Amino acid sequence: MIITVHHYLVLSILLFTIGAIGVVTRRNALIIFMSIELMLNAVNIAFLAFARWNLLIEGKMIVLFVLAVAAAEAAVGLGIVISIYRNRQTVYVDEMRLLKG
Amino acid sequence: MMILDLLTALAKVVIIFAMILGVVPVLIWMERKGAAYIQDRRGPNRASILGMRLGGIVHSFADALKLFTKEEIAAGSVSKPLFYIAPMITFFIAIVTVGVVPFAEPLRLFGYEFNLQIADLNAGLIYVFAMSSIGVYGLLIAGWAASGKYPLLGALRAAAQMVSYEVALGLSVVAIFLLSGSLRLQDIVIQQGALIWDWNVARQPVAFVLFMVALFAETNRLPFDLPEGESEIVAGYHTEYSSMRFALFFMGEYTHIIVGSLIIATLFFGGWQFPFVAAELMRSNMDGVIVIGWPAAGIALLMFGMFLVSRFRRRYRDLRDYETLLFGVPAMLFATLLLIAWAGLLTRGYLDNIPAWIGNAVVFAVQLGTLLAKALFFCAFFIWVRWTLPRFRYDQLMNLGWKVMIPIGVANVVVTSAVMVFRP
Amino acid sequence: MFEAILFYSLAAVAVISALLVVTRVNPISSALMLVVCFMATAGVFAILGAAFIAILQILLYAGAIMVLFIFVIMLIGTDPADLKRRQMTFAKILGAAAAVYLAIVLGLAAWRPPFIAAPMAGDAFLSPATIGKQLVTTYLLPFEILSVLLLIAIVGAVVLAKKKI
Amino acid sequence: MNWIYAHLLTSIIFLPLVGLLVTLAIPSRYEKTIRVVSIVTSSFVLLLVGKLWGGFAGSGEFEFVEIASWIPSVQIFYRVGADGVSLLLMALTAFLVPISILASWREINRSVKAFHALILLLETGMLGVFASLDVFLFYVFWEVVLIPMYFLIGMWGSKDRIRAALKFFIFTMAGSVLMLAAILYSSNAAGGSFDVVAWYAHKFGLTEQFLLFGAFAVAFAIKVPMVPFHTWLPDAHTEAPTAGSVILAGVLLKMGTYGFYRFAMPLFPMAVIKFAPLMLTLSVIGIVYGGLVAMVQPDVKRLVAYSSISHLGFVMLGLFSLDPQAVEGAVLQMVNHGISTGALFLMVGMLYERRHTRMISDYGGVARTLPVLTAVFVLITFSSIGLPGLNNFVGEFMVLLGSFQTRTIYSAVSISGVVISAIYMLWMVQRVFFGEITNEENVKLPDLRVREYWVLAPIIILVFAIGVWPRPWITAIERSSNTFLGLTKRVEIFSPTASKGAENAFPSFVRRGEGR
Amino acid sequence: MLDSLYQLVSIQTLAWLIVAFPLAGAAVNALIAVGTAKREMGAYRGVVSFFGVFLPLLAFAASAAIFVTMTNFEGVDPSFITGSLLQWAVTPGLVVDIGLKIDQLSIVMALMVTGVGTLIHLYSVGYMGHDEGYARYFAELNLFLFFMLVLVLADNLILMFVGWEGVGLCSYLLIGFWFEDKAKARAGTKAFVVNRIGDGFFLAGLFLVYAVMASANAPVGSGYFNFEMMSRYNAYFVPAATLISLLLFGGAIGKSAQIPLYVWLPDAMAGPTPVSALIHAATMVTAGVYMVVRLNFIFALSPFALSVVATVGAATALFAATMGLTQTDIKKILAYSTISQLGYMFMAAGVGAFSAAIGHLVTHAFFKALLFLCAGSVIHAMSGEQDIRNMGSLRLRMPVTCWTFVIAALAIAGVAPASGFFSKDAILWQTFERGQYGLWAVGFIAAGLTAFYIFRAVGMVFFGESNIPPEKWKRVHESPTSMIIPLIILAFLSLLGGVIEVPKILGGSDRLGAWLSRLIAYETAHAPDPSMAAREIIVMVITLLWSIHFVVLGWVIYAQRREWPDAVAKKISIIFRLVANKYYVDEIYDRLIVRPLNWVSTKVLWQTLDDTFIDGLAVHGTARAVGVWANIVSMAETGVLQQYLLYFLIGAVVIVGYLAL
Repeated sequence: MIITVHHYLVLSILLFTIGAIGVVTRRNALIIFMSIELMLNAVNIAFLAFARWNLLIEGKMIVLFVLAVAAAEAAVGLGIVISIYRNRQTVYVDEMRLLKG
Repeated sequence: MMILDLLTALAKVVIIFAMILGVVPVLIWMERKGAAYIQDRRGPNRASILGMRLGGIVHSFADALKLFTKEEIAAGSVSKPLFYIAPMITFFIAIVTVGVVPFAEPLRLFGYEFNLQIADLNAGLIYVFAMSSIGVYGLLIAGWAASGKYPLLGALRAAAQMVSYEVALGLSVVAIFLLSGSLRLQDIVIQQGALIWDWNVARQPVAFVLFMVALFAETNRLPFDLPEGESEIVAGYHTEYSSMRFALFFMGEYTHIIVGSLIIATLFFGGWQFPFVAAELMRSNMDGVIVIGWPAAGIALLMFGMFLVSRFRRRYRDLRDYETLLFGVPAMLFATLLLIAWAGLLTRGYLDNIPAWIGNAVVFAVQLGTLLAKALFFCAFFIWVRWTLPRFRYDQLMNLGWKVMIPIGVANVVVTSAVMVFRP
Repeated sequence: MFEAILFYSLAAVAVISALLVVTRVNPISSALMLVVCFMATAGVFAILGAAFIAILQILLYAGAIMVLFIFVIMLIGTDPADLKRRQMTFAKILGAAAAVYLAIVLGLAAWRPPFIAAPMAGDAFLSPATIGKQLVTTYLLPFEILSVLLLIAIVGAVVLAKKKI
Repeated sequence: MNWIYAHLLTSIIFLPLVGLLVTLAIPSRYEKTIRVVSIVTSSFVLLLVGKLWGGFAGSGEFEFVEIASWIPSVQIFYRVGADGVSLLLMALTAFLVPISILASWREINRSVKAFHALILLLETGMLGVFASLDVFLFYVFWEVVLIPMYFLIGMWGSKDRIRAALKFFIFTMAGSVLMLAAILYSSNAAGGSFDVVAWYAHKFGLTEQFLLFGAFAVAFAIKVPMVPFHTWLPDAHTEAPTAGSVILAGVLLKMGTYGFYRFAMPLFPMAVIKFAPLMLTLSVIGIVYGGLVAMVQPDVKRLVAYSSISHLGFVMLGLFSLDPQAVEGAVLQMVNHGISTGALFLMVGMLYERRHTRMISDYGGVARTLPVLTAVFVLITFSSIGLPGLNNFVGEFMVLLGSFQTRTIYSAVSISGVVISAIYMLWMVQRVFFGEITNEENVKLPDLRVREYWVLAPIIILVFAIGVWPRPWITAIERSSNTFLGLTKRVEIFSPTASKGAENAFPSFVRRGEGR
Repeated sequence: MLDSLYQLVSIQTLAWLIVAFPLAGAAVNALIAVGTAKREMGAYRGVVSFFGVFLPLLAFAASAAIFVTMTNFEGVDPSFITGSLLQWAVTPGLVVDIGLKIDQLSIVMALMVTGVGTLIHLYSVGYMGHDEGYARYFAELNLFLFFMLVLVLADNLILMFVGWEGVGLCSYLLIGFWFEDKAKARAGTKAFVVNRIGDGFFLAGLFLVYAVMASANAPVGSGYFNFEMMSRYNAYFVPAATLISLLLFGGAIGKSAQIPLYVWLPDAMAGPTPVSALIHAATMVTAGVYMVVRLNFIFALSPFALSVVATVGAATALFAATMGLTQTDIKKILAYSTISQLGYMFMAAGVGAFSAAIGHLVTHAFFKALLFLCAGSVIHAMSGEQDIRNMGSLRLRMPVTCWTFVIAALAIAGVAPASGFFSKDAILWQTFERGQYGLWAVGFIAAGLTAFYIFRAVGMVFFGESNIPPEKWKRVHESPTSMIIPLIILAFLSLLGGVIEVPKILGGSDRLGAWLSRLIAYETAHAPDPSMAAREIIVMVITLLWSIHFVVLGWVIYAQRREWPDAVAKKISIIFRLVANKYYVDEIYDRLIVRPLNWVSTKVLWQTLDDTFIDGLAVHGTARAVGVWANIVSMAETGVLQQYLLYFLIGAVVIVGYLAL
């Protein structure tokens, strides 16, 4: 039973969907962040799978950049969550309605 | 063919882990002995097996025995699963880092190559760096699981400290692979060569200091002792732990020290490179090496035995007094045996055409020996530092980490790269 | 054969831990589950021949980001009372259903017949040296932009976290 | 100096910019020096334009052409050149700017530096518009003019200035956006280049011509302003400061007609044939409608604004009747309107400076206290009505005469415009200047100061000069308007106007014998 | 003496001088006016009056010199054209050169204009003596003379048009001379606007002339508007002749105050009396007649146009005469009489008797100027009183004014020896002779009415008992000499003026007809046939008796029996009130034209169309629409993060779903 690129794609889709569900359903901002990290990881898997099957270095490069961006995003995101928590004592997304249109 | 590989891999793992776990009690002994001598007292000498105190080493076995037999206490509010996993993680992370350390050049016996390095990753250095960054989890989870104030504080302090010093560690590591041009530790060692002034410590003194300090922080050794901080937060993260789990923490810490020293040795002190005698040189004139090496070892052993015997005194009037004799005399006997054998072989001319595999084996042994010697030296250094420097205050810790170490690290990287570019 | 086993085990670990991340009530446990998931994905990366990326993944995600998360969770503290309050509004269900539908469609699209094994990977592909070289030649611009991005992130985080500026 | 002579046009266009930089350099509290600098720069520009006129050979083609590559990748070149019409309009600009600066000597005392900087920037924009041969460059200058004008109205206007400035800006901007689309389309249709001469040579397709002409026409119609798009003008004028009004009326409106003259009509001759009746009806409506509405305006400036709609209706009538006299008359009328309406605005400004109101009802019997101003005002009123012997008559007469030959009905109706203009101007003069002094503020108004003499004197001289001896002005236009007509009438199929090829065919309805 | 003059200056430059002198006078006086705008006149008054009077005198002398030289040219056509001073507008199709044409007609007009002008200038020295706008008055009067001479002497239509409008301008300035008074200023504007309407038609006529000349492919270089060229190419004018002449006649109506556009003349009396005398009696108003006579070769081409001119003339004559009957303001009476006399001239021109029209024009200038000046001196004496009802028996205090007024009245009434008799009779006879009996009848009645209303004025003002309040009666005195001299000269002219036109039948040689015969092509084609001689005598006698009858009637009623007219008025009160209010023509115009025009342009054009539709709807409407739409869209922004993500996800699903299908 040989492993093909599709296995990896399916794995990536699965992880991505779980992440998406997490993002949509959960109310806690941190959980949402984690789900987003999960989705990013799923994407990385897909990238590397394609990179591996087409022997292209570009896949790896992009994954590198995704990692960096994820790190930056996490840092700033957590900063925001902390400051919101400090002002509103809540981390639940549906209680943060300040920016209503 | 697959099975052979599997077996060799297994063998390597077993040998190296055995070595490490073997050294841990010695280290505990050295710690206690060292601390004692620094504080001008004798150190452990009570525990004895059949009157043999072995200079106090038996004491560490006693400790181990104590810890294993103690009762496992877990507080009520503790979240059980995390509480159990935490010590395992710390110990596991500490042990796993050694997989990348190259103990010696690959040994070629009977056409089959045996490399005493578990995983020759081509990104070895980053692996070390990665493992050190995961090390934090153990402490974090331990602190959190204990769900008390002190453990939580300990955990937070540990996390903050580890994260900030990790950056400094990384930067110093960057300076090194700028020079060596490769991340494989084996390459780094080979590239350092035998001559001392080629070693990285000479070429990258700043990186060495940075790495050293960062490593202290990683292992939570004394100057950076805040997570445990006995005087303030009652043993920090592992206050709630008892017996076996505590032992795991304890062993994890010491393994981390040993592996840390091994890595310092490989990165900065030329790993298994015997100072001034390159491996090729040794292999090529193997006969000379043996001709000189063999008697030297014999004489050393002889001298050690005589030293032991001379220390014989009848103070306790029981078995313990005879310990020195018990070891000293056989040492002297064996030494003389060695010397006689050497003389005989030499006269019969067997030594002038030594078969290759012996050469290799001897070189292998020498390299392994040099590496272990260097590692032990650094362990001593750890211990020495532990019992001399006072603990940092938290803000001092942070300032040192962020405002001193990192800028110096960056500067170092910049300078090295500049130098490399303008004076290839 | 060996590789298949490894892949399936790691995939299983990843998916299960992902599910746990999403379903666990206590943020700490979901954070730890996420670390496990990252480890598993790192393993998958290693299988895919990207050793350097795998280690980086461990270093970055597990080592740095998750530490931050746990740090923040510990700071914020999980108040057991509102852990229990979980209600499913219609919008959330709709969202979940949409996500599932998306997964199915993509999955079907991905699972197309030409199943071919992975081609032999040359050493150039595997070693981090090529990544390094690429990073500084063809991808110099994104690399520089990335550094600026990270700087901004640092400054942002500092500003956000400071109490009074 | 010989560099300037060699690149005369460029130096003329960018000299105000130099002045601008100098004014910016001077710290803003030296108001006097700033004013002097801007006056000196603009009058020096006038001198240079004089030199330009001197060296102008009056040939049909563009003269003083200068080409320099600007954005070679997209084939956009800095192409500048002048023919008779642009020369005249540049002269008008160079003439009006120093006068308007001089006129706003006392009126503008808030942020003087910004004011003079904007005026000079405006002058560069205007000169650039009239001299640029590269359509893209034309568009750039077209936009450059917009911004300073917006600020002039926005910052120094009277109470409702923001709305008016905004309306002016958005109106013109909407038009120019359409034009930009057309420019881009036709540039790649004409092989990528933006050179107007190349465009003239290029044969545009039939539907292409209609659409492109439509786009250009809307943009320029807004600027002219032709009737449906004119509502911005009265607001802009009532709110603009004197200098702003003078330049707005004097030059900015001419950019619309110049646009038709240079781009919209010669480029798309077939479209001109098709749209001529529409444009002519609009201009005739403009004449009559502008006049009638002007009659009932309570505010002097709005009255003069509507009058300029009516006067420019004449210009458009002249342009679109495609008759040599009419076109030359139209071009001359552009200049005349600039002079007489500019003068009217100046004097209304002077009245405003004294009484701070523009409502006609507030005035009455002012002639007693301001005899000299009244005299000049009456003179300029008669010039703008088109009294023979003064400047507007020449233009109006030629336009009506020429358009009578080719488009008789339109011309006949436009004659009523002449009568209506007499009605509203004289009625306004009578209500403002003559009659008893109704309210007491009018009693003690100071008469014209020396500075104001210097503002009005050149205009009065010019009014008589053109009125009595228009020949030098017409010879300048003659050949370039012939080339314009040559371009606009190059149609393959038979066009209703050019019957026996005679330059000015006999008006159809008169030839009773031959039957229409 | 003349040839010594010609050594000094050629006849062309002399012609230019006629025009140059008044211009110089105007310029000097204007400078003085501006100079002393605020300060007291003082010494300048003398300088102004010197230039004001002396320069027109010089112009008169120059034109007299030219006239004399022309008279002793036997047989050869003495008319000549001065070279063009400058080419006004040279475009390929339009060559207009500014030059003067001195021929029989224009020299007669020039003589009349400068002669009467000088006298009136002399008169106004006295009349306007104490007015502070003295310099400005003389500047404008001289400017008027300049423009009138340009009009009369122009050698092409464009230059004539320049003069035409220039004269309109000066009449505007002079009528509104005392601009402080709102009514006077409004009268000035009204005059100019009505003239301008007439000019509109004139312009249209001009363009048609241009069209005709262009199509007649006359050599491009030559002046299309030149009278010479036009007369040479008048064959081409045949198709458009009617329209051109009607349009030009429209211009004439505007300028010479005929039926539809006469309303401005009565209001023009607001100006100072010498102005009315000069402009609204002698010169400007006659410009229309001059133009018609000058272009007689075009009018002749279309009999229809001529009949229109004649009928309009006759109608105006009768209409104005009736209105003259009921006027109480002395100047208004004279205004209406001018309108009716102009009607006569146009009737004459209409029937083809162009020389008779000119004849009447000249004589009318003399006695109408005299009438106005006498009225002026009466008003001057009565310190501004213009209503004849509170005047009377002024003959005691102002004998010269009275008798000169009577002589002028006799002339206008057409009593035997006075010039009016000959010129009016010539017109009536020519009309009768050419078979226009209807017109003759109208003319005949109008002549009677004229006699009646003029002597009504004589009776009310000079004879009968005086109803002047005592304190004013004390100050009534004869006008100063500077005003008396022109009256006396004009009185002579009114009496002897007829000599130029004594018809052949009475042994005269009809000098004027002969003099103008070369120009009037039409008349030569229509030689008087001898058989009609007897009838002419009878007609002449009947008209004479008819006029004398009305003279006596008028004088008797208004001198002695003042109560009769009131009685008559009461009986036919409706008609009387109708006529007294000038048939409400002004009110009708106001109601029919001015007010609706105002209403349309305010309500319809400005408020509704401009403000609400274009501005409100199109411009601000779109702005508001954008605002409304923006609010609607912002509703979707709830602030809840999850919903945004939901939208995002649904979007993704839709796209993927679409792609997957």
